[in-house]
Amino acid sequence: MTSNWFVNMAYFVVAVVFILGLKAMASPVSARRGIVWAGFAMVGATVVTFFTPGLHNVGLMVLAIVLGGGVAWYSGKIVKMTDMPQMVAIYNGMGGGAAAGIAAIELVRGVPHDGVTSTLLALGAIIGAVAFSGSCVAFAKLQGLMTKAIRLRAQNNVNFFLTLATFGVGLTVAYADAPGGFEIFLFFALALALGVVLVMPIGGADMPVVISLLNAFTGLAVGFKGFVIGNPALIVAGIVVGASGMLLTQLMAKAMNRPIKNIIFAPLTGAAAEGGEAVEGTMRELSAMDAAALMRYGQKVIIVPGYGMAVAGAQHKVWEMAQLLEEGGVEVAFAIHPIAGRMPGHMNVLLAEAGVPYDKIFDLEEINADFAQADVALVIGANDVVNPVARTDKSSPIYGMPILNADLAQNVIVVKRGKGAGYSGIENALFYKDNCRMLYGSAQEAIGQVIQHVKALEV
Amino acid sequence: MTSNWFVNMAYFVVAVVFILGLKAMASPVSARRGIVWAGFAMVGATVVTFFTPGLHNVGLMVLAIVLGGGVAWYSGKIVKMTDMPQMVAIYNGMGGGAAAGIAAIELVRGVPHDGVTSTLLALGAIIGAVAFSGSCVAFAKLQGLMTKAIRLRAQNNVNFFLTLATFGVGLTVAYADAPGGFEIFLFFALALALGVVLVMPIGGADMPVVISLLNAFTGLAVGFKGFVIGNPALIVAGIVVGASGMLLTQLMAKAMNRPIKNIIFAPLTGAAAEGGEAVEGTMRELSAMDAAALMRYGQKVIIVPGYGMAVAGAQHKVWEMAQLLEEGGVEVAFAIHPIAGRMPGHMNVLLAEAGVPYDKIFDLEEINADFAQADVALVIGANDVVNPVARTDKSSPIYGMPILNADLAQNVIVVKRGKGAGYSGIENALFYKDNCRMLYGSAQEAIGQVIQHVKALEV
Amino acid sequence: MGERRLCVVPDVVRKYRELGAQLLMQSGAGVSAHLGDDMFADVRFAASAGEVFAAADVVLCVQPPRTESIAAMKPGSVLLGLLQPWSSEERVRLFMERGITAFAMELLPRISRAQSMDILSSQGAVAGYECALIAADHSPKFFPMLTYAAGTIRPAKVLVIGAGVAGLQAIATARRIGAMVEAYDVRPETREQVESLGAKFIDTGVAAAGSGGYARELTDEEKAKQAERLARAVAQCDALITTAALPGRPAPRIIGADMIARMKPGAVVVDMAADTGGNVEGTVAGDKVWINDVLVIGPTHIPSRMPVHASEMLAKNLFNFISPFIRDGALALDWEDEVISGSCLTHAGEIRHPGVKQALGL
Amino acid sequence: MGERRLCVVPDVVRKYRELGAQLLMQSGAGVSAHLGDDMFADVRFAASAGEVFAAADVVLCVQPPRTESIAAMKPGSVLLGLLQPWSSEERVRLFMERGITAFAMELLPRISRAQSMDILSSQGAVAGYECALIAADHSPKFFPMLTYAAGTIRPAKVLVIGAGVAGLQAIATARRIGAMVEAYDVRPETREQVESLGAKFIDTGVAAAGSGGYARELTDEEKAKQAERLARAVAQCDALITTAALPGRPAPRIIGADMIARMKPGAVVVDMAADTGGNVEGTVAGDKVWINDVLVIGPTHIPSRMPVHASEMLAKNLFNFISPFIRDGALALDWEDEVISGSCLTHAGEIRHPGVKQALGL
Amino acid sequence: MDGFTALYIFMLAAFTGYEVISRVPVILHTPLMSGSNFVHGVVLIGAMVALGHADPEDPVQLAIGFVAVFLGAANAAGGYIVTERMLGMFKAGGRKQGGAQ
Amino acid sequence: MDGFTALYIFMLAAFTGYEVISRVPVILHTPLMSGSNFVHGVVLIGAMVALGHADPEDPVQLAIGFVAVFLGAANAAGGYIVTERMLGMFKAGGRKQGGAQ
Ligand SMILES: NC(=O)c1ccc[n+]([C@@H]2O[C@H](COP(=O)([O-])OP(=O)(O)OC[C@H]3O[C@@H](n4cnc5c(N)ncnc54)[C@H](OP(=O)(O)O)[C@@H]3O)[C@@H](O)[C@H]2O)c1
Ligand SMILES: NC(=O)c1ccc[n+]([C@@H]2O[C@H](COP(=O)([O-])OP(=O)(O)OC[C@H]3O[C@@H](n4cnc5c(N)ncnc54)[C@H](OP(=O)(O)O)[C@@H]3O)[C@@H](O)[C@H]2O)c1
Ligand SMILES: NC(=O)c1ccc[n+]([C@@H]2O[C@H](COP(=O)([O-])OP(=O)(O)OC[C@H]3O[C@@H](n4cnc5c(N)ncnc54)[C@H](O)[C@@H]3O)[C@@H](O)[C@H]2O)c1
Ligand SMILES: NC(=O)c1ccc[n+]([C@@H]2O[C@H](COP(=O)([O-])OP(=O)(O)OC[C@H]3O[C@@H](n4cnc5c(N)ncnc54)[C@H](O)[C@@H]3O)[C@@H](O)[C@H]2O)c1
Repeated sequence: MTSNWFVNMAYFVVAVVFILGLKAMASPVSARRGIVWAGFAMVGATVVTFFTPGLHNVGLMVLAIVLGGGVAWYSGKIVKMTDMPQMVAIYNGMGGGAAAGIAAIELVRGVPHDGVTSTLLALGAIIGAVAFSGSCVAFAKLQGLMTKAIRLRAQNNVNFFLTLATFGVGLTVAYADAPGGFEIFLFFALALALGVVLVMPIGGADMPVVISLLNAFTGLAVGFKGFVIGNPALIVAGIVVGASGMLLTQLMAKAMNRPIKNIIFAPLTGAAAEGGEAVEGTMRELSAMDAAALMRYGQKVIIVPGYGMAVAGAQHKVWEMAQLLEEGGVEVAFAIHPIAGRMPGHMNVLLAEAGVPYDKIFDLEEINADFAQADVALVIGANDVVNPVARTDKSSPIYGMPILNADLAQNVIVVKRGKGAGYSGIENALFYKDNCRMLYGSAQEAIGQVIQHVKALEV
Repeated sequence: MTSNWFVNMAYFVVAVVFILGLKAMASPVSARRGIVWAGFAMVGATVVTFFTPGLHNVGLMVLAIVLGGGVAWYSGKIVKMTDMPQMVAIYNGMGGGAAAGIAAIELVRGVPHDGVTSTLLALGAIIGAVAFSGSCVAFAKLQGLMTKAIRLRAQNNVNFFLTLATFGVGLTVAYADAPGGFEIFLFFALALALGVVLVMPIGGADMPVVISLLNAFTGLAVGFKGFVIGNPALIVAGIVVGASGMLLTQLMAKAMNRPIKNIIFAPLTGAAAEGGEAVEGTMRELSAMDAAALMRYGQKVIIVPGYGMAVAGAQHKVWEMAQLLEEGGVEVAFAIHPIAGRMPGHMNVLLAEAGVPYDKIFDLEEINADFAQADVALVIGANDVVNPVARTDKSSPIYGMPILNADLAQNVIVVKRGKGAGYSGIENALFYKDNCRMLYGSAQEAIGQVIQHVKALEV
Repeated sequence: MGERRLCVVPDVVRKYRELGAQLLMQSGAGVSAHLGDDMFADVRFAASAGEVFAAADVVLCVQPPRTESIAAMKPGSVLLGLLQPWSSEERVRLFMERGITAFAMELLPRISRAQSMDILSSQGAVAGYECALIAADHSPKFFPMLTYAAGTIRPAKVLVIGAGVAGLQAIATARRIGAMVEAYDVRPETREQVESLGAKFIDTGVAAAGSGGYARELTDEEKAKQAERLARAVAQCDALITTAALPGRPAPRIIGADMIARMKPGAVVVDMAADTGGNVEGTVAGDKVWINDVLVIGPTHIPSRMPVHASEMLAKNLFNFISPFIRDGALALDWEDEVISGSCLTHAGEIRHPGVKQALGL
Repeated sequence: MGERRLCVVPDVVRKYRELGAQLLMQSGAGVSAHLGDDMFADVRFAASAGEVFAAADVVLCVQPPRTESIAAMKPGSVLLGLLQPWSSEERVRLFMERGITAFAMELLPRISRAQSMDILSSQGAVAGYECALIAADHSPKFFPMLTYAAGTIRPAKVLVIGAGVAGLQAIATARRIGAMVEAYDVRPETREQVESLGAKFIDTGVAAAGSGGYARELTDEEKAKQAERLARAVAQCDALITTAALPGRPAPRIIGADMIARMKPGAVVVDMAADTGGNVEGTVAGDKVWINDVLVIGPTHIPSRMPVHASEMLAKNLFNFISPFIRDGALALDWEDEVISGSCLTHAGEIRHPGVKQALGL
Repeated sequence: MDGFTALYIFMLAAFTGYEVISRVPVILHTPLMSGSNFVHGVVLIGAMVALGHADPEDPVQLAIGFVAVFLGAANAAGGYIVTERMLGMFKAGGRKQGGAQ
Repeated sequence: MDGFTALYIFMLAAFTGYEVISRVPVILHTPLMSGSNFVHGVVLIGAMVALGHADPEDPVQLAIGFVAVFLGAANAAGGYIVTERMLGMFKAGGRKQGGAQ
């Protein structure tokens, strides 16, 4: 541990700023600010490190920083927004690699450590290496370089024994006074293989969760390395990231309705054969929170009420939600299909009851062209009136009926209780479209939840 | 620092449980659980401490614990609910006293410390002693033993010099290798006097905030003592309480609409002569959060709408709030005064528009007897129709008019924009009653905020 | 359709009985309000009205009694009801001659305490509601917005003139049915009241607040300004409901023939003031007339269209007025009471209300 | 009051013109719907109806034409409107004889796509709304709850029987005005629909879903059970609106004299089925009758009470039906189309609708 | 424990304390104050250690130690019972079925 | 730093990490993941220290050190730019005046 007071104090400040930055990033209002703060802290930490007493190889160091930073900066800058997740994966992997690298140097240099530190050294090395190779696999999958989820025969056994071997060799190496080059190499080879083997069988749809998990791992590895080299800034930043990463992983898995254990272990047990690879043409769910965020950060939302809204008596809630969105600057309109509900004017009666002003209510002809410009079409308990089958399928009983073009909106959110069909009893092609997500629940409750989340987004 | 692994591990667990307990106590749903957990942890910590190697004076120790614990337990058990705040104050003071006592022993024993530790020792001693004497004063005030806010002449100067002297003597003593008995005594006498002098001029109405502040101080003192004697459990518990106590103090001051600096410094500068002593017969405000809590944890709420609700068009929000309360198990009724609003049936039209079912709407004769059983009467933009002057003041233009007995409810919350009078243009005696609080704001917004807070109370 | 209301209802009869009062009623008087004699307990029935007038110490009525009836009353007896104090000098003279203590509920002071006795208010509410229904029923259009399989019908525009008790009720009712409502009144404080019901207030720049909650008459200049702005609103609306009134005077003429001429074909006008001369040029009291393609309805006896509830309200108002002074079946008026003294038309052979005295030149 | 609707409105005329059709109209035909001849652009006016019938290839009508008019039609021409296919064997024979292609909109298949052509639905909505207004207007009570200075008036109870298109609209309208509404229908799926409008459904334990969205006739036993439970609800209500109908048959008799006898004095009954025999015993079509102290109203031509919007809806329905087959001003019917074939009454001298054929015994 | 480690612990504990209660409803202000008052009653163990290491021969040390333990125990016991009673009053009302129309 | 102190720091840091993000909206999941990915890029300074203390004569140590610093720098730089871009897209819509009726 360097004893330079100035450097240490700087590290302390950096740690504090990291925590504040993360906190800021957890709220939409301050998120931008958060990353900028953290960025300054990082630059500061890097610069300050050069003042560490007794630092050698400064030239090489600068070169590595310039090269590594430059490559990453450039690639991060040019990548398409849609390819972001794999970039996060690969950068995360690099962090893990760095942590593993630090361990490797310590091992190669044969610095003596006490028991706890040795254990942490080995753990950090393993976790870092796993994060590295795992992230690389994740990157490859998302980038489309590796399209299938590959399961080894006897995957379970392979995993088990590989894990055992890695830890065994790792601890041996760490506790050894002067570990041999081969042992060290073997150790890292094993750890890297473990990462590959673990991530390989997981499907692309679950990748974000896996990346988040690996990210938390890297955090832990960094934290452990901090203990090993006695740098509290690393400890704090690493562990904070580790803990928040674990929580985040859980939250993400919950938001995607995929319990973590299914993601990690399903491929192992082979229970869920689909493996999470997004099957085209299934109905996909979303949470009330996501629905709220989609709408709250959209420019224009068109609400399509149907008979289900009437059944649920949700009109007051719907209008409340609409008002909240409007207060947030979102443009909201109601699109009433001529035959929505079960009597002429059914929706009018309800919306009037809720107090929706007439100038927000549009009929099919007035609004149908606007769907293409809408960020979200929120379909509440409507079914037949937004069924694109009416446009295409001559054999359908609703063929030829004009429908609301909800399917042309960027995102479609459908609120309904379950798989119930509409009045005409036919399947709705809209629900299977790529841009459509289901928010299950009786409209009254579902919209109630959305309202809560919309409110949570206001600060 | 004791090197006993078992004791240390136990302390670690205790610290974790304390944090979890505090976290639990911050939510109505889990608060009970939280204190019970913390209680177990405390018992555990106490028992484990007996296993500290090299402990002397165990008999005396047990005696002190039994006596101190017994007296406090008994007094805490028999005290009236309304006297709780002063009990919190006095127990807190005792904690501060204990911290000061630890410091005193260290000083008397003359244990040598390095610079940082010495400083912390002195700081902890001062803060602990201030918390002790300050809490005693707070107790005396709340208990009614000391009824007036006493300001010294030249209070500012006294405070300033006393503070200076205390710190001066304290640091001298702490840094001295073997401080003399008199210096030590002087030091504590000064610190105790400081606490008295600081709290003395503060009025009774502000006491809860002051107690909270002293509580946070005690936490810090305990934390500092933890550093001095090298006990991380004390450090963590103390600092966590210190930090959360500071935040809590701020929150409380905000909820009471009294900025902290006014509370602490107003008496010093003499700016606010009223000193916060609650003047009988003023209008008192309350926050939307308090309004929400009062209603949410009540059994029965009667809503009295008036012309102001109509002006604000708040009927939908009001009904939404009522529904939320009902979901929480609160009984809600609407009381309509025959001449509320500006036309016969004005309130009926609006409530019907909002969808309030008829069976929740009662007229004066039906409901007037129920107010006495209501926890809260929520008066929304009504004025003349709840003015008790109609019962008593023969000269009033509304004398003899039957009014809604909102004033008989346990708590009355009045939502209005400001000091505006009603149709008849006269002052409303209700607003000055002891059980009445004003929630200022246009009804639409004010109730909107209440709704948010009611929701926050659900978990 | 004539008067169908009754000045007592069974519930109120019970309350009078509790105070020890004896009740005498003309047999069959309640039939038009769906109140058969059998529904009244503890009431003596008289075969003719004359019998009632001759026997009673206190006479409750809805409309002013006919001359013969007044002549039949006991001297010194008390008469209570809507006596139309401004309309007939002869009747007032008769009251004075017979020494009748007459309380005209139209004269009731408009103070908060007296609101429970205020027949003008309660019957105004009934009338406002009814007029909105009449308008909706006669309109050849839907009031509410309605999206049906082949298109959308936009909500009707209803314009209410005069936002007193009746006007506000008409606004509320039309809004309930689904119309877009605009309203206008000369008293500026009505703006907020109109808006509190979700309707739009038309600003003409003319303000005319009078005393006691009533409006004052407008100057010619003001009338022209008002007319200008109103004409535009009238031309756009699908239904027009007028409720403007001035106490003790003929209703102000607000809608001229020229405005009607500019209305849409099929528009409906309901003139609530038809009884007192009409706010609309061309109204025929008690009849519907087509002016061009606009239907102008001049309903009279409007509260009588809803006799059950109108009677109930009226009966309670009268009871609230007189009951504080009934003790053990005897009447003991307190002339200090501002409500009693304020609404007294004649007492002990004198006219007591200065306004009426001056207006009738007595 | 007779028929006041028109089968085209200016907007729709414009659309026909865009399709290249030429329009011929009897002069003054729209007056009763507030549509003067001058409001129609690009339309030729004929002095008499006969001239129109004689000249047209496609005749649009609201009600079935009189015998002379049918006789005047060109052989092979197309007739389109509410032709009351079940009511007159003679008329149908005449269609066949003259080789007229007659589309009776009553026969329109009730499929989703055809809803925009469904005159029964659109006019049902009008009728339901109107019946609720009639009930409110004639009731001697307030519909909504109303707290006034001297007390509180409880909301009226309205009972709606038959929750089809018209019934639901009546429910919605009565609820809007402020009444507490109960409703009843034999089709079980209407429970949810009734409740979706905030009304209460009366469960009698009788279910009678028929085909095509219509109801079937009930057995005697079912009728008794239904009557039992209904009688109780009827006795409690302040207003009763009946809308029950059976396609091609007289309306079911649901409310017997005994039920009426148990109703409250002053209650109002609006029998929307008066035209086809009435759901209520004692209804007189086109008149109001007092049965005891209950007012039974049997309105006819209900949509004609609101001719402007009723005509607009009807005109759009007809246009939506026929327009897909008008190309460059010429008619080319697609007999494959289930809507066309399903609603055809007669074509090329033959009766095309099996149900009608059987019912009329042709 | 060196100064920087202490600083880190201090900083992290402060963060934790702050975050843990940052969303407390007003109705819990007083109970939470009381609860945290109880938590710093852990000073008791500090006092115990201090008394335990006091010179058994020195009455001054013993007296101060005794008082410190006494006060610490009172803080803990009294803090607990008071908090418990406050929170005991506090019951989350049972949920009923809500419904709009 | 002894084991217990480490444990306390670990525990407190974990609490802090957990609490600090416990109420994150779904829409921020990915940006926050990316942001925390950036934060552990601080491993860079660890790598720098490791390389700085590597034996300048031992090419293996130098190579590993170089790679570690390279990777650490890439983690930090890439993590930052990616997060920044994600959050740049993210703007809180301006508040308009709302109104009920
Ligand atoms: N307007 C008219 O005059 C009229 C008359 C008769 C028939 N129709 C027919 O009715 C249909 C109207 O279309 P529409 O889109 O309004 O309705 P729809 O097609 O009948 O669909 C209603 C949907 O609402 C959902 N739902 C039911 N209760 C719900 C609740 N409590 N919360 C949330 N969702 C609920 C149902 O799915 P879940 O069960 O999964 O929740 C169902 O898919 C058309 O087919 C039309 O032909 C109209
Ligand atoms: N019912 C009738 O038929 C009728 C007819 C005529 C007159 N009146 C008279 O009207 C009165 C009715 O009594 P009331 O209690 O209903 O009303 P009120 O006595 O007139 O009081 C209304 C109160 O609402 C407040 N307010 C106004 N706008 C508000 C807003 N946007 N948000 C929140 N508060 C608002 C006002 O205070 P701030 O300005 O401080 O906000 C005012 O004190 C009686 O005096 C009665 O005699 C009744
Ligand atoms: N405080 C009380 O006890 C009490 C009781 C009842 C009524 N009031 C008040 O008195 C007011 C009037 O009562 P009312 O309804 O019996 O009045 P009203 O029947 O005499 O008049 C009806 C309305 O017509 C309006 N009007 C008159 N001339 C007009 C013109 N030229 N153009 C447009 N409008 C015109 C009046 O302003 C009034 O609002 C009510 O609004 C109410 O606020 C008060
Ligand atoms: N899918 C479509 O395109 C479409 C179009 C229009 C209507 N519909 C459906 O058809 C249904 C019926 O339409 P309608 O209103 O024209 O029907 P209708 O006018 O023929 O009958 C009115 C109502 O009376 C009811 N009824 C019959 N006998 C009864 C009895 N003995 N007691 C009580 N009620 C009785 C019927 O069930 C019906 O609901 C509508 O509710 C609607 O859902 C569907």
